[in-house]
Amino acid sequence: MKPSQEQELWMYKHMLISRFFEETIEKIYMEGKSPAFNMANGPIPGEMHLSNGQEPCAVGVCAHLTAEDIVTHTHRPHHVAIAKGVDLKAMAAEIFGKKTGLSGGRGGHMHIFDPKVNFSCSGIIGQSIGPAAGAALSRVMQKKPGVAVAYLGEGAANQGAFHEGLNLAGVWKLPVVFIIEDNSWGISVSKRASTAVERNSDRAVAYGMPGEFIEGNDPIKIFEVVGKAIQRARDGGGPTLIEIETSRLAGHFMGDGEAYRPAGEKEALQKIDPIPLMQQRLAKEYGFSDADDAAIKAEARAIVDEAIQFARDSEYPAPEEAMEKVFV
Amino acid sequence: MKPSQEQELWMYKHMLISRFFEETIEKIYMEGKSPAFNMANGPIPGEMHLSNGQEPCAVGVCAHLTAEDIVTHTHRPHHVAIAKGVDLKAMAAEIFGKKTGLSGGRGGHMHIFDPKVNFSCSGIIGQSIGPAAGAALSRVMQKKPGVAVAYLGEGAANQGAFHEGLNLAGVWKLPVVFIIEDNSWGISVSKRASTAVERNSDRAVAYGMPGEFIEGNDPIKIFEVVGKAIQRARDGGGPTLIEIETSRLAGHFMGDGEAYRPAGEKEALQKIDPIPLMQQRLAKEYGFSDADDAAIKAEARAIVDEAIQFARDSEYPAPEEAMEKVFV
Amino acid sequence: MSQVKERKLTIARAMAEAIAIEMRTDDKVFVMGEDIGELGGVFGNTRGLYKEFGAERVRDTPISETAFIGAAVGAASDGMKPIVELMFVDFFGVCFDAIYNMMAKNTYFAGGNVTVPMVLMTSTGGGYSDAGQHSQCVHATFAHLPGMKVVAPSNAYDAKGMMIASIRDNNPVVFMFHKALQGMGWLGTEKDAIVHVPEEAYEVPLGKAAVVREGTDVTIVGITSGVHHGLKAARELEAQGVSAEVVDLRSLVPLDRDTVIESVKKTGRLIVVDEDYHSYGMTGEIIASVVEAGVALKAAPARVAYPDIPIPFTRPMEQWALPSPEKIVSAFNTMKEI
Amino acid sequence: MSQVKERKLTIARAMAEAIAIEMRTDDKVFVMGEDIGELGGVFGNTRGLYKEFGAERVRDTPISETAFIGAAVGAASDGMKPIVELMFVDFFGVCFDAIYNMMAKNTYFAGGNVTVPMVLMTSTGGGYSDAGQHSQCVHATFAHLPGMKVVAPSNAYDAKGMMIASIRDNNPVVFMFHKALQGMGWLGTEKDAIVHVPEEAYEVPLGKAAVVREGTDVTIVGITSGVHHGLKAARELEAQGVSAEVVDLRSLVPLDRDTVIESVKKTGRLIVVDEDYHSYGMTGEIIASVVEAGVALKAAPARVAYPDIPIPFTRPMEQWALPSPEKIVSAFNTMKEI
Ligand SMILES: Cc1ncc(C[n+]2csc(CCOP(=O)(O)OP(=O)(O)O)c2C)c(N)n1
Ligand SMILES: Cc1ncc(C[n+]2csc(CCOP(=O)(O)OP(=O)(O)O)c2C)c(N)n1
Ligand SMILES: [Mg+2]
Ligand SMILES: [Mg+2]
Repeated sequence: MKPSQEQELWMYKHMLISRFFEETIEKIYMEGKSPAFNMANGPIPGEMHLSNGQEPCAVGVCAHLTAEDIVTHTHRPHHVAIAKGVDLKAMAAEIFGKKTGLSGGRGGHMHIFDPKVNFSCSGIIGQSIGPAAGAALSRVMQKKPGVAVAYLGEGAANQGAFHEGLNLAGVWKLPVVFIIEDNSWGISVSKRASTAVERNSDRAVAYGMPGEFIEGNDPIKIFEVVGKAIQRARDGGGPTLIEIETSRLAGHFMGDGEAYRPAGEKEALQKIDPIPLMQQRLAKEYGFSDADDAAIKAEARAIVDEAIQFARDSEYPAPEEAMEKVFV
Repeated sequence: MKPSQEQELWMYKHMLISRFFEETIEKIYMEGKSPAFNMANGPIPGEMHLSNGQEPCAVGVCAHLTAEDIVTHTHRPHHVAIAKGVDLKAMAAEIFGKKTGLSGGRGGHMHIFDPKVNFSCSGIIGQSIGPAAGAALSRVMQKKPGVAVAYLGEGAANQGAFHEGLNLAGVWKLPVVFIIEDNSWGISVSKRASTAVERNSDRAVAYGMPGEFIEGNDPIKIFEVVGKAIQRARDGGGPTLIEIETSRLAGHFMGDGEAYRPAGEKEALQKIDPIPLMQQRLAKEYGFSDADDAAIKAEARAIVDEAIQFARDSEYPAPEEAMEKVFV
Repeated sequence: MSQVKERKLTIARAMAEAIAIEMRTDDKVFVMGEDIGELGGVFGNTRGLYKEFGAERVRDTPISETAFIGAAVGAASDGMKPIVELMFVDFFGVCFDAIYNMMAKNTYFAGGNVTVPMVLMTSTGGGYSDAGQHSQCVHATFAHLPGMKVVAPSNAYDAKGMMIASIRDNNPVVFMFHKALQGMGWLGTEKDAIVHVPEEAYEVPLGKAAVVREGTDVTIVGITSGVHHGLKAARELEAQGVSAEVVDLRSLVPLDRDTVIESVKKTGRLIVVDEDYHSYGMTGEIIASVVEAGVALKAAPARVAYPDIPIPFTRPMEQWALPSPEKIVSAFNTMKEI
Repeated sequence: MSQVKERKLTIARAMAEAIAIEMRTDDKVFVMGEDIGELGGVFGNTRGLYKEFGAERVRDTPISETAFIGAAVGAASDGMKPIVELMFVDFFGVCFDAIYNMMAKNTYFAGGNVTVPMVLMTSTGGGYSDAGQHSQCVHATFAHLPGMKVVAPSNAYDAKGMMIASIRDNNPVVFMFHKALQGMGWLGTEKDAIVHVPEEAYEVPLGKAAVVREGTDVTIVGITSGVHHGLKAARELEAQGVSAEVVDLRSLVPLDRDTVIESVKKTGRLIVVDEDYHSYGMTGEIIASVVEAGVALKAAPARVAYPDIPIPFTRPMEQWALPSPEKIVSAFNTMKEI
């Protein structure tokens, strides 16, 4: 199952939107945070986990999904939210804590909920899993179409919720696909130091489901392998566990000194940044020209700029609105 | 690694002690509970989980252990406590809630703690695992001998604590052996209905450790397979996961109507009751006579009777002692 | 209500009946939990459902509370109305994140755009020597954390009406039922919890306390078992010539402070009863709520709660530690007048 | 104490120093947790330990809180003295059983024959827009459940002395440190928490509150951030001619009710401040403890606590919801005299 040219362009474009979005957020995040770095300050306060480098995991999977499919994510959700079609203006405004944000500023960057496209996340490690299984169950019970995709980091694969959720999905043969974004780090702790197996996909046997490891942070390979898993889920063939080798090009969160990272690791990863690689592929495969590239980049940048401008221009909610939406 | 005759006799004797203990507890438990069955009444109030049928899991493992080794168990702990050498008088008194009990009556049947032989348990599913891993770690750090054995039911193998604990033991190569007593039921829910794999031992690959399944509820096979695992742990070779096919001859707890059990299942299991099978084996292997059997049974029964008598004769603690031992 | 014919039910049966009624009229409602299927729930509150609705809508789960409660959150947000059972509330520690950080907060995180209409039912309480990991109430542990309603009936009428109201509520509701009130003989039975229950569907509103006995000299506030201790104490106090008012909170969140305050304004005295632990619990909250409202008191308020100790197994210790009518009477008799 | 030379430390450094001192003298002491090794802890409280003691005694763990806290229970019962870190207290929901049903109760279940000498350290608090799953205090959630000591320092001197006392305690101790007091610039820093800390080992006893400012008109009771709000409010009140006494609880369990009661006996007025949620929390407990003791009050007690809402991300909402000196002053000024 190869992606069409259109699909590849869609993937590239969404990788670009995500990357530009993160680069922009990165800059704005630092506003008001120098000379002294204090998370509480600036237009975007709080923790900030960027997804630079992990875009292939977003687009290779979401290329197969429509709005009705369910995606649950983690504390590092922007790239996948973008690929899933979350309203970027409302998401940007949410990250700025504005009234026009997805939740009116209550959730922030770790709590992106957009029911229009069935996207949600949790800041607690492993908690993308149970809700995805439950949404998948809901579709089966309601006899409605739609699969669920739960993303998690490789660090989360050592959390109890992983085991319980995958077993439940396995026993009930739910239409859900589990995607591990293996960026090899859980904050400062390496996969090797925390995980008793080389590949989390090997853990699939423990749940009676197929497991796949995808090397190389390659959107096309991801598209192919995940496509089959999603089709199987749609066809009633049950869940799949997929681990994708990817890379965290930035720190765990902004402000992370990353002294724990082996010398040269980041530089080596920069060299295999999936975005230029995708551009080269498009050029080779479809004769995608520099002009084409400039055009798609301009388009992506305009989308990001518009969203950021919307966020900047929006008003803050009234403080007392904090009391609303606890119960509905 | 075959058991010696002496070891086989030790195993048989402790299976008998356990079985007689449970049969006696079963009777006494019903005192004061008829005509109306009310758990709160009688000399042994509260829940009562009997281990009849699971004796091979106790003796086949504990035959390899000394008092300095650590065992953690579950809500169904009597057989293993007995094989591990927990003071039977103090344990019986505990189950009666007497002052002479292991904890002076504070813990009861689900909370058997005997630090003299490093035995403990928890009534929460899966919570035998972390403490065993930690005790194993403690021995490594203190450079003291001793392995840890964590028991759990097959139902517990779907609890998050299982996954986390086994991964931790795997990453740190701890001297711990995980023993699943697979009696195929978690209260009324069958293993098949709750577990995405046929054999939990297959889950060992997820933790980089060897996994073994032992069929037939056979103390000798258990002795052999577990012996190797314990030796490997003692030798610094890391953890092992072992699932033992066993049988729950009684209800989940006393008072369980067991309507959920397929017709004939219990009768079939009675036919392969490991205790007469062991007796036959001893007869065949060592010419163990009916007189020998009567003697060993009398010995076992005397031990149980003495413990029960001690429990009966002991005094209740003063009510206000409830306030003591919260902090020490 | 006009009673056509007395139809006394246990809380267990009232709960099962309420669930069945809602399952018949709303195909989004389903039940998940351990042993809630063929077995009918360890405490009987799903009895009959499996037979009527089948394994698809009455789902036995693995012993994986984090997974199935998390799944309920996901299903509820996708249009379903799950009722999940946490067999003993004591087990909340293995799955509380799914409860308090997701079930309770997702609606807020989504600015109200996502709802989580689910019921988490769970058993509480001791008294039958089930020891320290199977006898707790932990009312305050749930009620302290925002985003979930927390209710707990003391009789079968309320149980049915509150269960129906809980299922129909658009918010997550924790429905706590006390084992000793459940009407399961094997747990001992509080007979006063077995009352007339109408056959039809009705709601008892969540967040409204009930004055279950009127009086003028002292207000006794309780929930579940505490209400029954309070009522018994009130009868004993009556023999002493003391008129006690008894308030059944019924709901910890929302908390009906007004009803309690009105009552204490009238009586001037307050005793709060709780089988949950003493410190940082419901008793402290009720007393603080009354005094911060500036209610004039005739005596220092008192509490009869579980001491701050793990629940002991042995009968003498456990019975000694539990709240009781005698302790309430004695609290009244030793009240410091001010 | 006579100060030879001022040596101001942050709470983070004071904690790391205390741990290092104990690790040097007692080889049973070790540290486990996420990112507590080379990184030195996300909040800096294990900085330097990895370098001095190595990976064996300063162990980075997988993201498996149930496993490593359970392991700490097992190790502690086997003669070790583990210090484990739960990175944010908000994560307790994934591992609370190991904490409240094992760590806290095993000693009791064993009739005192097993000890669990471990420290669980964990960060609390918000104020820097980390939203609803990374800003909570949940003081009462821990303090409500029996069998564990629960302490929380407001300054570096106490932090060191209480950490040493916690490590040496034969019981499990939950050591809560508030992020905004930690002295990490990136979290904003409460400067008053950075105080002189003697180099040598010393203990600050667990379970003793401190009167950190004397006064005669009102008692302000707080813990961690609440103490600093209280002290600032006291300075503002002084400008109004009001003399406020400020009590730093320091320990939630054991709770030093006597010190609070003595203070309120003197002042006749009580304001309790808590960054934890309002209902069923510390504020209610303190107020109830004072009034049930029959202390004569000049005004109805008041509380300044976090409202019963998930913690919002956006700065305007979060800052509005947090306790503050202004809210305390205003609580005083609107107190209902009785
Ligand atoms: C239960 C829980 N434990 C710890 C954390 C703190 N934490 C946040 S992100 C993170 C690392 C996660 O690693 P991984 O799953 O690989 O995701 P990545 O950050 O690499 O995307 C940790 C430990 C948390 N949020 N939840
Ligand atoms: C976390 C948790 N969930 C549920 C229970 C209730 N419970 C007690 S025993 C049991 C069944 C356990 O099955 P298994 O692990 O196979 O052990 P067995 O009873 O067969 O010995 C259950 C669900 C519990 N004690 N703890
Ligand atoms: Mg990672
Ligand atoms: Mg079983």
